[in-house]
Amino acid sequence: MRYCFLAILLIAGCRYSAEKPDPNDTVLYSSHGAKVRGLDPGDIGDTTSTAIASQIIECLYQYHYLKRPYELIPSLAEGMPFVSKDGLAYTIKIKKGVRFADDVCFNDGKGRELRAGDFVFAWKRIADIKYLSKNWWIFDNKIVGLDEFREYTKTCKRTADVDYNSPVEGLQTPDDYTLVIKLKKPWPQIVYLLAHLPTAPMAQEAVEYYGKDIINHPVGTGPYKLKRWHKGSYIEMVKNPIFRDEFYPSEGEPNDARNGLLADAGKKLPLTNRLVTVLIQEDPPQWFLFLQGKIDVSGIPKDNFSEAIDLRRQLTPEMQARNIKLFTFRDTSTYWFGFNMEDEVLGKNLPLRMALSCAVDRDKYIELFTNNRGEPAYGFIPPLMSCYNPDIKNIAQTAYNLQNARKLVKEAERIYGSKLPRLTLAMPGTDIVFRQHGDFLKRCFKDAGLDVEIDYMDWPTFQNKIKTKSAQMFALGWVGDYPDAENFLQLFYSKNVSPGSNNFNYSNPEFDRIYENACVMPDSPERDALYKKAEEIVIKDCPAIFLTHGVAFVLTHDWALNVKPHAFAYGTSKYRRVDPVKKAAYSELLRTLK
Amino acid sequence: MAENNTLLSVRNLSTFFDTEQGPAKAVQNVSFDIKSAETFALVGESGCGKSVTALSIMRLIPHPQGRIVSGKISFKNHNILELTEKRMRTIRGNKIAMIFQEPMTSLNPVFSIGFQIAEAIRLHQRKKSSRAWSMTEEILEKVHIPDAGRRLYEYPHQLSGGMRQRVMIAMAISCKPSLLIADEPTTALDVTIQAQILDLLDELQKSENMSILLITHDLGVVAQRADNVAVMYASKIAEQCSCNELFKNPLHPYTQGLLNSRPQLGTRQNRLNTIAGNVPEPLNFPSGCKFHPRCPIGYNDKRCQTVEPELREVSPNHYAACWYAKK
Amino acid sequence: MIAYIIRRLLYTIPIIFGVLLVTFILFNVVSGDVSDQIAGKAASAETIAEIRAEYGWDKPLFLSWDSQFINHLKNSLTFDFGRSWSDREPIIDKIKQGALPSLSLTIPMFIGELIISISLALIVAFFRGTIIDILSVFICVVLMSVPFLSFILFGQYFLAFKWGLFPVYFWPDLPLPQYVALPILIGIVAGLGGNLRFYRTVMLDELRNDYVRTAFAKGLGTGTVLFRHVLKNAMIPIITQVVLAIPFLFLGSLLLERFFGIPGLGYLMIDAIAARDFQIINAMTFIGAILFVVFNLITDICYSIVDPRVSFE
Amino acid sequence: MIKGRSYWADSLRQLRKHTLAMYSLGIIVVYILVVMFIYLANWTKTDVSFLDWNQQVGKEYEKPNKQNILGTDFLGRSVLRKTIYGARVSLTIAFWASIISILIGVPLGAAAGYFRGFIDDIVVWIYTTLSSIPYILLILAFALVLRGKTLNLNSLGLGTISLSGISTVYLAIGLTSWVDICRLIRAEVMKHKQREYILAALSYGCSNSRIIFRHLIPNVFHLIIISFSLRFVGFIQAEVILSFLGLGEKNSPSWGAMIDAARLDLPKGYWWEMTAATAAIFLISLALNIFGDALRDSLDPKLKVQ
Repeated sequence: MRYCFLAILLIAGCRYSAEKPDPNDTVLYSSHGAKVRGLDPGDIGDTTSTAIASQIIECLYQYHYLKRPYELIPSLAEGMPFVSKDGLAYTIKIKKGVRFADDVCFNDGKGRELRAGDFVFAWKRIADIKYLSKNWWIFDNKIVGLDEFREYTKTCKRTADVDYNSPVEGLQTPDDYTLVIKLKKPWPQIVYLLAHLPTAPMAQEAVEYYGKDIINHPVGTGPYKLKRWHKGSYIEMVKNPIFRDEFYPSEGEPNDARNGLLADAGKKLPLTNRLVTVLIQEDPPQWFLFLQGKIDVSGIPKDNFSEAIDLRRQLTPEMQARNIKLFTFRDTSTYWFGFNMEDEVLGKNLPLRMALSCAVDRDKYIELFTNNRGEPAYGFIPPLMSCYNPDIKNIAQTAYNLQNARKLVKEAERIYGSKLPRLTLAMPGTDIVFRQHGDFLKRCFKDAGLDVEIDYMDWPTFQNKIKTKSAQMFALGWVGDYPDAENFLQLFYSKNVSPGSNNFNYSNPEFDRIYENACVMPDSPERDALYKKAEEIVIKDCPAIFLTHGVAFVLTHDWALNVKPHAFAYGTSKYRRVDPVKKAAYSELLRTLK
Repeated sequence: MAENNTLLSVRNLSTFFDTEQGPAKAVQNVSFDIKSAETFALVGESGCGKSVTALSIMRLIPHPQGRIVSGKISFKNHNILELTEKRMRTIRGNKIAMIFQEPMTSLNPVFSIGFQIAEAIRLHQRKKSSRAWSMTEEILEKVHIPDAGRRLYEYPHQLSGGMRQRVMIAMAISCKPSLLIADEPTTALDVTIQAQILDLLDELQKSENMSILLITHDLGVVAQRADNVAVMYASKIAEQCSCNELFKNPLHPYTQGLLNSRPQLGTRQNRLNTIAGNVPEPLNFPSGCKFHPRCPIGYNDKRCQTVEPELREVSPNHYAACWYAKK
Repeated sequence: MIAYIIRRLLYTIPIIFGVLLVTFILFNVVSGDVSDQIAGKAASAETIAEIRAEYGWDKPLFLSWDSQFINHLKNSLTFDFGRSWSDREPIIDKIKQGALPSLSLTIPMFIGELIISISLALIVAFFRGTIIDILSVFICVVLMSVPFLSFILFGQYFLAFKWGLFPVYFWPDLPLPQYVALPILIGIVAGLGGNLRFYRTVMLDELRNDYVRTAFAKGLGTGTVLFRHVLKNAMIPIITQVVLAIPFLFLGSLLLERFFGIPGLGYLMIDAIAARDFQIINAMTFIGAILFVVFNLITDICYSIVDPRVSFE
Repeated sequence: MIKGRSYWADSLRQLRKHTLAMYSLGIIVVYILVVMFIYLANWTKTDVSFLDWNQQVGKEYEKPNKQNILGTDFLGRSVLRKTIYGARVSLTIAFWASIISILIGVPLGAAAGYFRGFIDDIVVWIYTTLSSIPYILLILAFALVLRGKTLNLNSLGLGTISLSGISTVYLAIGLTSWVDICRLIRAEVMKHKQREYILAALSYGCSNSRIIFRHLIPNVFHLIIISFSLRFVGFIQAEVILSFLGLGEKNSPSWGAMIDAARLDLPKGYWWEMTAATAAIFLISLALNIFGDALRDSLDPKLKVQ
C-alpha cells in the first residue's frame, strides 16, 4: 500500500520537466522577495508593490532608460513643465489620446481617455485623511489649498461624505489636457515626484467601482495590464493592447550600442507579451530557480536593510559556465547606524559617536555582506549625485581606525565621567541576515573596547521605537526617491524630527538655514555647493555611523536582453526582451551539466 | 500406553518462557493421553503450568518469549508440533477448540456475538455468511441461550457472565471439534452458573461425542466430571490416574494435601487443613523434589532435597512422582 | 443522540468564550496596537488618531457596551475579522484563499501518513520483540530526532535541485500535484517516525487482550486477526488521534508552505507574524479553535460507530 | 516482579539492564555537563577562551578541517564552539519550559483531581480552552506578544525580568505546554483518590495538602518524569522553529539559528554549520527518545505486562 503511494508521488515528481517555450509568446519571468502589499498607487509605500504597479500605471514623467546621469523625460506629459519665474506655478501639458486600459469599471468596459482631472482627483485622494494614505508626506504643506482640503476632510464623518469636487486652488485644469499646479513655496523637486508612482493619475470610475478592493484592481495607462494575481504566489501581466505609442530609445551612453542595448531602438514598446513575477521569500528556492533558468533576472528588492544586501558570492566558474551575466550599479542608497541625538549618553558625547564610527571596519563589512560591491560611506550623499563630495572621507575623520577609536573612547569616558554604559543598537529584523550583521558589528565595537548590545526586533517594532525616539542606535538606510540630494538632506532637518523622517532627532540651526535656502533653489552649481556645505555640517556632528553607499547588482541569463540596471528601475520591463532560442539552449546546457 | 482410541497424546512436552532472569520452565516433560469422548482433567494450583500445557497443544504460546522446547503432541496420530502454521489453523477451532477463563475479555467487545461465532463457521466450513448465521443461531440454542435469534446481534457487554461463557462454548463447538480444551471454564462465574456450564459441557460431550481437556484447580469439579486426572505441581505432573482411583488412594503427598484441604461434607471441622508454604516461582524452583519444602514427609529427607523423583507407575495405570509413593 | 449533541454544543459555549478571551488578551491588550505602523513614514498625529478610530482602538477595552472586547466577540462570532492592515484586504478573504492550497498540501500528506503508519504499525506490532520491531522503532526515533527544517532544506536541495526529481518551488501553470509532491513526501517522512511509534504502542496494547488469543484459537489467520479484530478495537485511540488532527490540516504547514511557495494559511501566518498583523493570527486562532471543538464532537460521535459500548445516554 | 524490591528500585534495576538506554543517559549527561560547565565558567568568570564562540579561529567559511573539526562560519568562528554553546540555549529552554509547565500543571491538576467540584470545573475549563487552540499557534502567539515585554515580579520579590529571546521562548513554551501534564495528573489523582491508601490517610485525618503532596504526588510522579523525558525533544525542536520565525534567541548561538543560517549558506554550498546543528539536535533527541521510552517501559506498570 505504502509503496504504491510513494510511487504516485515519485511519478508526479518525475513527469515534471521544463515547459517548452512558445516562440510567438514571449514571457519575462522575475521574482520578488517581499510580498505585494497592494496595487493602489495612492497608498503604495513598498518597493515590491511599486515595481509591479509601475508596469501598469504611468506617471507624468519617467527616467530615461539608458542615459546617465539619470534624466527625466515626459511620460504622460507632453513635455517638461513650464515653470513660472518665481518657481511657484507649474503648467503641464498632457498627451492627447492616451487611454486607460480597458476595464469593467468604465461604462461599456472601454478604457476612457486620460484627463488632467484624473491627476487632481488622485492627489486630492491622497490628501483625504479618511483614505489614510501613507503618501501624504509628498504634498504636505506644498500645494496651495490642498492642506485646507485635508482639514476639510477631517470634518467629514465618513469616507463617502468627502466631496472631491470641492475646489483646490493650487490644482487647476483649464482644459482636459492642461494641469496647472500652484505651490506655496518653490519646490524644484516636484518634477521628480511627478515621476513617483503615488502621483499617478487615478480614474474616479475605478475608485468608485472597486471601493476598498481597488488595491487588487490597478487601472492605469501603462504598457501592461493585470491578468492574474494569485495572492502570495505570483502575478501575471499581459500587454495592454491599447497602450499609447512609445518607442525604444535610440540614444544612450557611449558603450550601450556595443552592449547591444540599442538593437531594438525605435521598436514599439513593450517588447515582451507577458510578465510573470513569482513571489519567493526564501533565499534557497529563489536561487535554485534562477539556476534552473526559470527566473530570467534575479534582482534584489530594496525594501529594507536585509533585502538590500544579498549575501551571494562572486560569480563562480559554474555560473560563468551557465553564461550568467552580472550587472552592478550604484543606486541612490546609503546605509548607516544612526544615533539618537537626544539620547543622554550619545547625544552629548561627540568623541563617543566618532569612536563608534571609527570602530566599524567598512571594507570588511562590504567584503562579508556585499561581496566587495558596496562603497564605504563617510557621508550620506550617494556618489551618483552631482553634489557628491569626493573629499568627504577626510572631512569626516571617521574612517576605520582602531587606535583612533580607542583614543576617542578614552576621551568619551572623560566626558561621560565614568566607564561608558552598555549601548544598544536596534536591528530592524530578527532573521539570520540581521543576526549575522549583528555578530559582525558586536565584534567591531568590542575590538574598540566598546560594549554594544544588539537588540533585534521586527520591522514594525523597530519603526515604533524610532518614532518614539526610544532607540539609542539603529541600523537603517535611505533609498533616494529621486536623484536630488535634498531627499537626503531633509533627513536631518530639525522640523522633521521623529515621528518625522529625521530619525536622528538631529537639530542644527545652521544646517536648517542652509537647507531651507538650498532646497528651494533649482538645480545649479550654487545649490550643489550649499548641499556640500550642509552635509559637512552634519558630518562634523557625526549623527550616524555612515556605512555604505548601496551598490545593487543584478544577475541575468544571457537570453534576457536589454537589461540595463537602473537606480529608479520602475516600469522598465517594457524595454526588456527574451530570446526563446537561447532559453531553450539553456535547458539543454543544464542537461549536460547534470 | 498409547491405545488405538487415543485422540491426543502428549509426550515429554516442555515449554519455556524467556524472561530477563533467564528461561522460566513453565512446563517440563509432561506426558498424558486423552481418549476419544473422555474427559481428562488437569488439576493444580494457579501457575503450575496447566494453562501453558493447554496453549502448547493449541500452539498459541505467545511468541517470541515463549517457546515449546521439546516433546511431541500427536493428535489423531499426527504430530501437531510439526504442522505448518497454515495446517495448524485448519485444526484450531475446527478439530481442537478452546474456551478460556475470562469470558468477558475473551470475546471481542466490538463485534456482535453472532458475527464472532459465524466467523469460525465461515472459516472452517466454507459456509455462506447467511447459512453460517442460521447455523450460529442453532448452536446458540444448543447452548441454551434464550431467544438466540435476537442475541445474535448483541454485543458481549450486553450479556451476563454465564451467557458470555455459553457464547464462548458455542463458538468452540461451532465446528464440532473432537477435542475441547476448557481452561478454568467456571472460575470466573458464580457457583450456580458453574454447575449449569459444566452440565452443558457434559451434555455437549454426549451429543457431539467429543473429548474434553478440563483444566481446573477445583477438585470438586474433577470428582464429578473427569474420567482421568493428572495433578500438576510446579510445571510437572505429580500424579496421574483415573478419577476414582485418585480420590480413593492418592499417592503423592501433594495430592493428599489438596484432598485434605477441601471441606468434607458432613464432617465438621473447626478449621480447614492447608498445605504449608506456597507455590515456588518458576524461576527459582527448589532443588530435588520441587514439593519437598512443603512436603510433610520429605521436607528434611536428603534424597527428596537433592534428587528429583521421576513419574513412575506405582500401581497399574496409577503414576506418581514421589520417592515415598507405594501401594 | 440529538439531545447529546445539543448538550455537547452547549458545553462548547464557555470554551469558545474562553478562546475569545485568550485571543483578545493576547492580541488586543498585551500586544498593543499598530496604528503608527499603518500610518507609514512621517505620519502626523492626527493620521494616527484617524487610524485608531478606523480600527476602533480608541474605544475602552472592557466595561462598555461598545468596548473593544464586545466588538471582538461580535466580529469573531460573525467571522468578520476586518481588514488586514499590512495590505487592506479582508482577513476572511485571505483565509478563504489560503485554505485550499493548504488543504491540497496537508490532506494528501495526512492520508498518506495515516495509511502508511497504521499498516506499518500493525506489521511491526505483530513482529513485536523481534529484530524487525526493534529496528523499526529505532528508525522511528531517528526520524523523530531530525529537525523538520533540516528535512526541508536537505530535501529541497538534493531531491529537487541537485537531482531534479521534483520541482524546486511553486511555478505558474505547473499542475498542483507536481509541486506539492515533494512537500508532501517530506512531510510524510518527517512525520512517519512519531506516528508509527504511536500506532505501534496502540496496537501492542490491543494485542495483549484475551480476545486476540480467542481469535487465534478460532483458527483465524494473522492478517484477519490484525486487520479485522485488532484494528477495529484500535480504532478508538486512532480516531481520537486522527479526527483531532484534522483541524490542524486547515493551518497548513508553516515551513513547507513557505519553502515551496504554496500560498496557504501557514504562509499567511508567517507573513502575519513578520508584519505583526495580529488580527490575522487572531482570526486563525479563533477558527482553529472552532474547528477543534467541532471535531472534538465528531470524535465522540465516531466512537459510537466503532465501539458498541459507547452510548449517548 | 521479584518480591522484596520496591517499585522504584525494581524499575531502576530494570532500566539499568537496558544498555541502549544507559548509553542514551550517558549522552544526555554529557550534554548537561557541558552546559553546566559553560554556566559555571560564566558564573565564576573563569577564562574559557578556548570555548569562546565569538572568537575568530580561521577564515570565513572554512570547510571542516584539522584545526576546525566542524569548519567555520561567515565570520571564521568555530562551528564546533557554536554548536556547544547552542546546547546551552536549547537545554536551558527545555529545562525552564519543563519547570514552568510542571509548576503550573501539577498543582492545578492535583487540586482539580482531588477537590473536584468548582475548582475542577475552572481548571478543566482553562485547559480545555487552551488545548482547543492549535498548539503551534498558541506558542507563536505567546512568543510574539511576550517578546520585548518586561515581566514585573516585584510582588514575588524577583524584580523585573525583561523578556529577550531565550526567556520569551521558554515562557511561551512553558505557558502553553502545561496543559497535557495537568490533564494527566488530574486523571491519575482522580484514580488514586479512590485507592485504599488514600482512604486510609483520610481516615486517620491527614490534611488535604499533606495527602496531595505527601501521598498523591509521589505516587503519580513517575508520569511527570516520563512525559517530560519525552517532551524535552519537542521543546528542543520548538526552539528551531521559533528561531526560524525570528522569535528565538539572538545574542548567543543556538541550534535553531545555526540551521536557520543554512537558508543563506546552503545555496552557496556551505553545508557544515547546518549539519553540525542538525547532528547535535539529532543526538540529544535520539538519546532522550530512547531513554524516555526505556524509562516509560520500566516505570509504567501497564506496559510492564508485556
